[in-house]
Amino acid sequence: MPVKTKTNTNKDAIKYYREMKEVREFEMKAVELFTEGFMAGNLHTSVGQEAIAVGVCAALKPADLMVPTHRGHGQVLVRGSDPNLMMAELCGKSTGYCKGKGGSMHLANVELGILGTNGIIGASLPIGTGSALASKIKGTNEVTVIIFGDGASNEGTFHESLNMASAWKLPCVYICENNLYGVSTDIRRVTSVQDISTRAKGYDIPGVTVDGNDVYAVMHAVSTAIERARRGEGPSLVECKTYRHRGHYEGDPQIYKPKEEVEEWKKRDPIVRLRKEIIESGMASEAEILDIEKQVAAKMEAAAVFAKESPFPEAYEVTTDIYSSDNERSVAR
Amino acid sequence: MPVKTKTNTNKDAIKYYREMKEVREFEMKAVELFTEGFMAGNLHTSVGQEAIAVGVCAALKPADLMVPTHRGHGQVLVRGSDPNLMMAELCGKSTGYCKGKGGSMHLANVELGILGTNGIIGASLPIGTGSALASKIKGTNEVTVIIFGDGASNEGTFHESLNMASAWKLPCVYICENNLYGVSTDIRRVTSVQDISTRAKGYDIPGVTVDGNDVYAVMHAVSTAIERARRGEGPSLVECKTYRHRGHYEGDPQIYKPKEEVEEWKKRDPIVRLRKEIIESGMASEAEILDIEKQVAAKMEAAAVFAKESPFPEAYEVTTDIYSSDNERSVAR
Amino acid sequence: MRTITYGKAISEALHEEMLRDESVFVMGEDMAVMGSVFGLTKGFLDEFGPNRVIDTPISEAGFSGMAVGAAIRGLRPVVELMYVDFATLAYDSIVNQAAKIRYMTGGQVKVPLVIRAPGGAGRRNAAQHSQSLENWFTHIPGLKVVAPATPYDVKGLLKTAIRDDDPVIFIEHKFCYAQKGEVPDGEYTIPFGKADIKRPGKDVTLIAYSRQTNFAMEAAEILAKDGIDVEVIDLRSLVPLDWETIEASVKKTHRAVVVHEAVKRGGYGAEIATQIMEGVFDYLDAPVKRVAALNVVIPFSPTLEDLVFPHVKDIVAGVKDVLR
Amino acid sequence: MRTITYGKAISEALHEEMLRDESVFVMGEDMAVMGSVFGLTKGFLDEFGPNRVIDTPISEAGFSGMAVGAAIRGLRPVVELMYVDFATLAYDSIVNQAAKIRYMTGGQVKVPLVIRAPGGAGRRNAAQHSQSLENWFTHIPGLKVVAPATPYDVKGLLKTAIRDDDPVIFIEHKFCYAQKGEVPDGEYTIPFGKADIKRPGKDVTLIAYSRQTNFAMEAAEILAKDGIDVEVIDLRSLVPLDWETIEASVKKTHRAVVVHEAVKRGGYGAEIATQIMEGVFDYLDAPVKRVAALNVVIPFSPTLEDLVFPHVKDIVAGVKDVLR
Ligand SMILES: Cc1ncc(C[n+]2csc(CCOP(=O)(O)OP(=O)(O)O)c2C)c(N)n1
Ligand SMILES: Cc1ncc(C[n+]2csc(CCOP(=O)(O)OP(=O)(O)O)c2C)c(N)n1
Ligand SMILES: [Mg+2]
Ligand SMILES: [Mg+2]
Repeated sequence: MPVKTKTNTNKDAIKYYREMKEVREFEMKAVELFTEGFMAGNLHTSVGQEAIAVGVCAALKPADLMVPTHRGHGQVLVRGSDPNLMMAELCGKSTGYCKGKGGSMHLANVELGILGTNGIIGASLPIGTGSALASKIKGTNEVTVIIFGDGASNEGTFHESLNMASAWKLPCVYICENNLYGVSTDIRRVTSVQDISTRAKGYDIPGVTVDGNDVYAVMHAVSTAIERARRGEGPSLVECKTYRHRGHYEGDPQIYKPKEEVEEWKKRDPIVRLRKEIIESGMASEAEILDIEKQVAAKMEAAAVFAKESPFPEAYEVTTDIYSSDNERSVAR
Repeated sequence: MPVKTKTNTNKDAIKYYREMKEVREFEMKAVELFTEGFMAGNLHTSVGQEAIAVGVCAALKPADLMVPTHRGHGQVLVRGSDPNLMMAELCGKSTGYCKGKGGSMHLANVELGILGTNGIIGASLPIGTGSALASKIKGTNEVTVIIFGDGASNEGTFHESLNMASAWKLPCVYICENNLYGVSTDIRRVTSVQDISTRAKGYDIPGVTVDGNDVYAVMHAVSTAIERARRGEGPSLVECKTYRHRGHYEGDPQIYKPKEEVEEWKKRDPIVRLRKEIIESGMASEAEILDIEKQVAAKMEAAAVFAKESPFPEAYEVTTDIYSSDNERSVAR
Repeated sequence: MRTITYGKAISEALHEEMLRDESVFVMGEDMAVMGSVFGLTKGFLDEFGPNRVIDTPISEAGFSGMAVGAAIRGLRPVVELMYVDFATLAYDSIVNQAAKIRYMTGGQVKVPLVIRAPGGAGRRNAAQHSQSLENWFTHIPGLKVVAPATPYDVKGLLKTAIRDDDPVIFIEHKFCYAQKGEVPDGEYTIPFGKADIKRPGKDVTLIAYSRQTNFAMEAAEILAKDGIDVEVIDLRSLVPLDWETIEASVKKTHRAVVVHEAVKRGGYGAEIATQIMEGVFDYLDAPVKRVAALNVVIPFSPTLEDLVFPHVKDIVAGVKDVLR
Repeated sequence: MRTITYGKAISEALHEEMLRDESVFVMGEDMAVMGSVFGLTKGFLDEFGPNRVIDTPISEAGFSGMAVGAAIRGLRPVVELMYVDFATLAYDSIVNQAAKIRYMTGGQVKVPLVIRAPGGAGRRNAAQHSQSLENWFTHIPGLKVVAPATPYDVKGLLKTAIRDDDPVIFIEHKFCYAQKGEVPDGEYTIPFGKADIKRPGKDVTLIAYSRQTNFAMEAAEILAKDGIDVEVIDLRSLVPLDWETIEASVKKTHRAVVVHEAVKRGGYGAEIATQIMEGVFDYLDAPVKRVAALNVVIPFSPTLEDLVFPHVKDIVAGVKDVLR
């Protein structure tokens, strides 16, 4: 019952709704471009999981840092990135955040403290933990949130990172988006615990599992963890149970998922759910919601147009940005 | 009170004593050869930790397998290896178990199921877990015991191995020799839990901490874990708290250890302790014990002589054993 | 002869070897229920069961090390790394364990392990999913390294790899999976260390492996129209290396070009070029030419990515260069 | 000039840079309380405190990745891998993260990270603690690779590495730590990509780096007695490479030998040899000669280990070879 939590306000609910909807529209627009051949490579959408991106971002302060997953469009967008520049990046255009060099798997917006999505599962954990170490060394009080999947929790870097963060009380929060699968692999078949949050016990840190399709639940759990981290009491592990509606990547027919499971989870779509709550509780009328939806759709349509119309990088760009100094010579031989 | 456990017999106690003493004598002889310049490289002794090697080996059946640590002389010896061939290996002689190619850090005696000590901390865990997987695939019922240090428990391979072994109920036992330090680093400074066995909770497997200087306690805990593994119920984690008396390697002045701690632990020397128990309880007379000690000393002296008198490998050996087929050509270019 | 894809050829090799030898098993991410992300082990789970077709968690260090352990115990694991780029995570198992255990134990054990991994760029998979890393492995004694280009070769070499008692790094090219070629019906294997002269010629020796072999063949066609008779040698296995075939060819042509998709600096092309210089210096009428990728990180943007690694036209230009 | 050891020179460089710039910190196993297993950071913990002198757990993947994160945040981590052989465990952080993040983000970040690691054989440390692995790193665009031989060079280059905004793989040689050499009192740095002609000569160009530079100098002395005038070039940094110095020398001598302790196959020697062939083929009177380690795993036994990697006599023989 999300709307009943105490910090909830009408304004928040509508903001969250808009944000979730933006993520959904952004990604569905990306799927469209992908299908039409404007985008290539691997496209990992987070359709069905949007509440986590929104809940996490709601808990962050401006100076806080984030290391998103490979399924991180939502996280990058909600944190304040420009959908135009994101979509351009996904299309490999020079106007993208990474000049087209990164693409969907390497979206970064460092100005906003988004240290980069990562194509290597499990790599976000030490990088984010290192960011937290940097805060400790600098003596500043920003917190780093590190987002990763259920599958990533089986990488050795999970263990090493959580151990060091706990031993040294680093200001970070580990957020596991448990969507029950790593590609085709049901996490329960390859994992020794039912809830990833159980693993917190192995590091003597708080671990909690929340409904990842409930934006408030995510926001509260992450806020609690961030506050603890900011007080210098060390990291926490927050597991958000959720489900991805679409394939692991675009083109994945998802033969590995039982039909009933898919149906069951589609009923728990976080966007549908919040929409219903808002309207039923009278926080906004359906017309108002429809209006928001129209705005969001237009914004993402504009992003698509921007991306399509942007130029590809010029050829010389292929050899720039390898090194920050002595680039030419270091690339030459 | 080791002698009071129910499976304890006079014969066992004396056997264990002899084995521990053999390990101690073997290693002190190795130190002697090292100091005299007959041995080079890194020599990691287990002086003070002998009860673990003996307790673990006492729990094994003949077909069981073992993956020892880099501090594994004791484990290799007590399992039944010939001290002559071990000492020769430590001296790099052609008569050694590995023809002198491995040395102290790579002792192996595969005939006895000793799959090899390893110079890479944490590498023994997946290798041993893979041995257990092999047993499962083959449908045979031998168990693999994997021994590693407290420091190794902070490597990612610890996490990955325990997770898979638990998820797949593999027949192995993880035995952590917690001697409180990894080289100079007090494990408590870099580890998020007080007892390594706590980590078992993160894998939903049994975890227990025992006095690693009590050969019976080790033997019982490991036996219980092995029985469980053999029944197909999966792995366990057994932590044996102990202390190394000598440097991490020969030559290490141990400046990082508090004097009182060293003194305190020397009092708990597992060999002195069992000797006292045996004599006090009348299981054997001091004369009998002295006789055993003489035998052991002679055996290790003989090993040293054997090693010294053995030839170094012939030059052609440098290029053999790289590949099992097409060796010459694959080495040539 | 029937025509099948490179992917299907891999699949057949795995299937035949699993039928032939009970000690062979496959393991990796998404190998069982999904039948691998490239569909190479579809149906295997039903046929061989979960003990021999293993879906692992995302734990490359762990499961590669486990494969080493299982190999020492006498099984024949065939491990898939979903992309060769993830070898970084399995690297200790490969380099410090698999490659060295036989030697370190003085020959007490064999390590009959195959690590299959697709490499190669061009699929817009960006920096961490597009590398060609074979020269890391040739530099590690104890490993055999194979990089086939065609369906026929990939099948015969994979079967050899599985039967080989040493650790084999078996590099596939993700762009080749869908590519078709003739493969006979019956059983065959191809020995390691035997290069294939894919096209005989007398003017220039063009040495390639993996996907670049196909580009080299196309380049040779184009050059033939200009009257340049190119001999295309597909190395197939990098370790062991078929030096005799290279030597004979260069002695005949006096000119050589080596092409690979890996970054030029520190790549295997330098090894081949140097061996040619060392071995047949007096026969060379021109320096051996390398055609290889730029020394850059692989960009996502399609227009940039296509500038990074050699295409047919680059090989054509390279060959013309050594004829000047 | 005063004379100090290579180890002391490293220690001074770290100390001076930590004093100079608060964003520099050191991290690794046994760096703080013990002051590193080679004693290089003794006293640092007391002076700079536990935030800047960090004892890590044995978690190479984790702490190397953390260093990448801290570098992106603007700090200057100097990480020690106790042996370069353990780079296998930190490999993803180095290869797929540190080297690529700048490019993948389109230049949004810098990664001012130094990874120090001792390499080299001869200390009877056996297969997993004795390797020379620099060519893995030269093959990864985005990394700079440095391998100094002398106290003077190691100090000046380490200071440069720490101030450099790119990830630097800084390979020390464990055999050099105790070796002494002249080092001035005052502050100095040595630029990357500037080879040092350690001995001018006119008959043969002898190119080396790391400990083999010292062997090369000894070999040159011996050869001088036979009337052979060897020019010894110490590369110092492999990436960037000082091609101009090599080129000028070979144009003068017409003969070149490259020496390194790494395994020959797939090593950096092949890269240098090939670049020489590509660049100055017409000047060469003999093929470039490689003097390098056998393609074997490094054995423990002292008598075997000494057969694996080049010693002075092998370099002497190699030089004589190209003069035949
Ligand atoms: C180290 C590594 N191994 C494997 C992959 C291939 N891969 C990409 S996404 C993925 C699944 C990740 O699962 P999870 O962490 O649960 O995240 P999700 O995709 O479910 O969001 C895999 C195996 C990779 N990118 N990196
Ligand atoms: C991967 C790796 N990292 C570091 C080392 C160097 N090293 C050798 S032994 C050791 C300490 C190991 O500590 P622990 O696991 O507690 O075993 P102990 O030596 O105390 O028996 C270290 C850091 C190594 N050999 N391998
Ligand atoms: Mg998942
Ligand atoms: Mg220890």
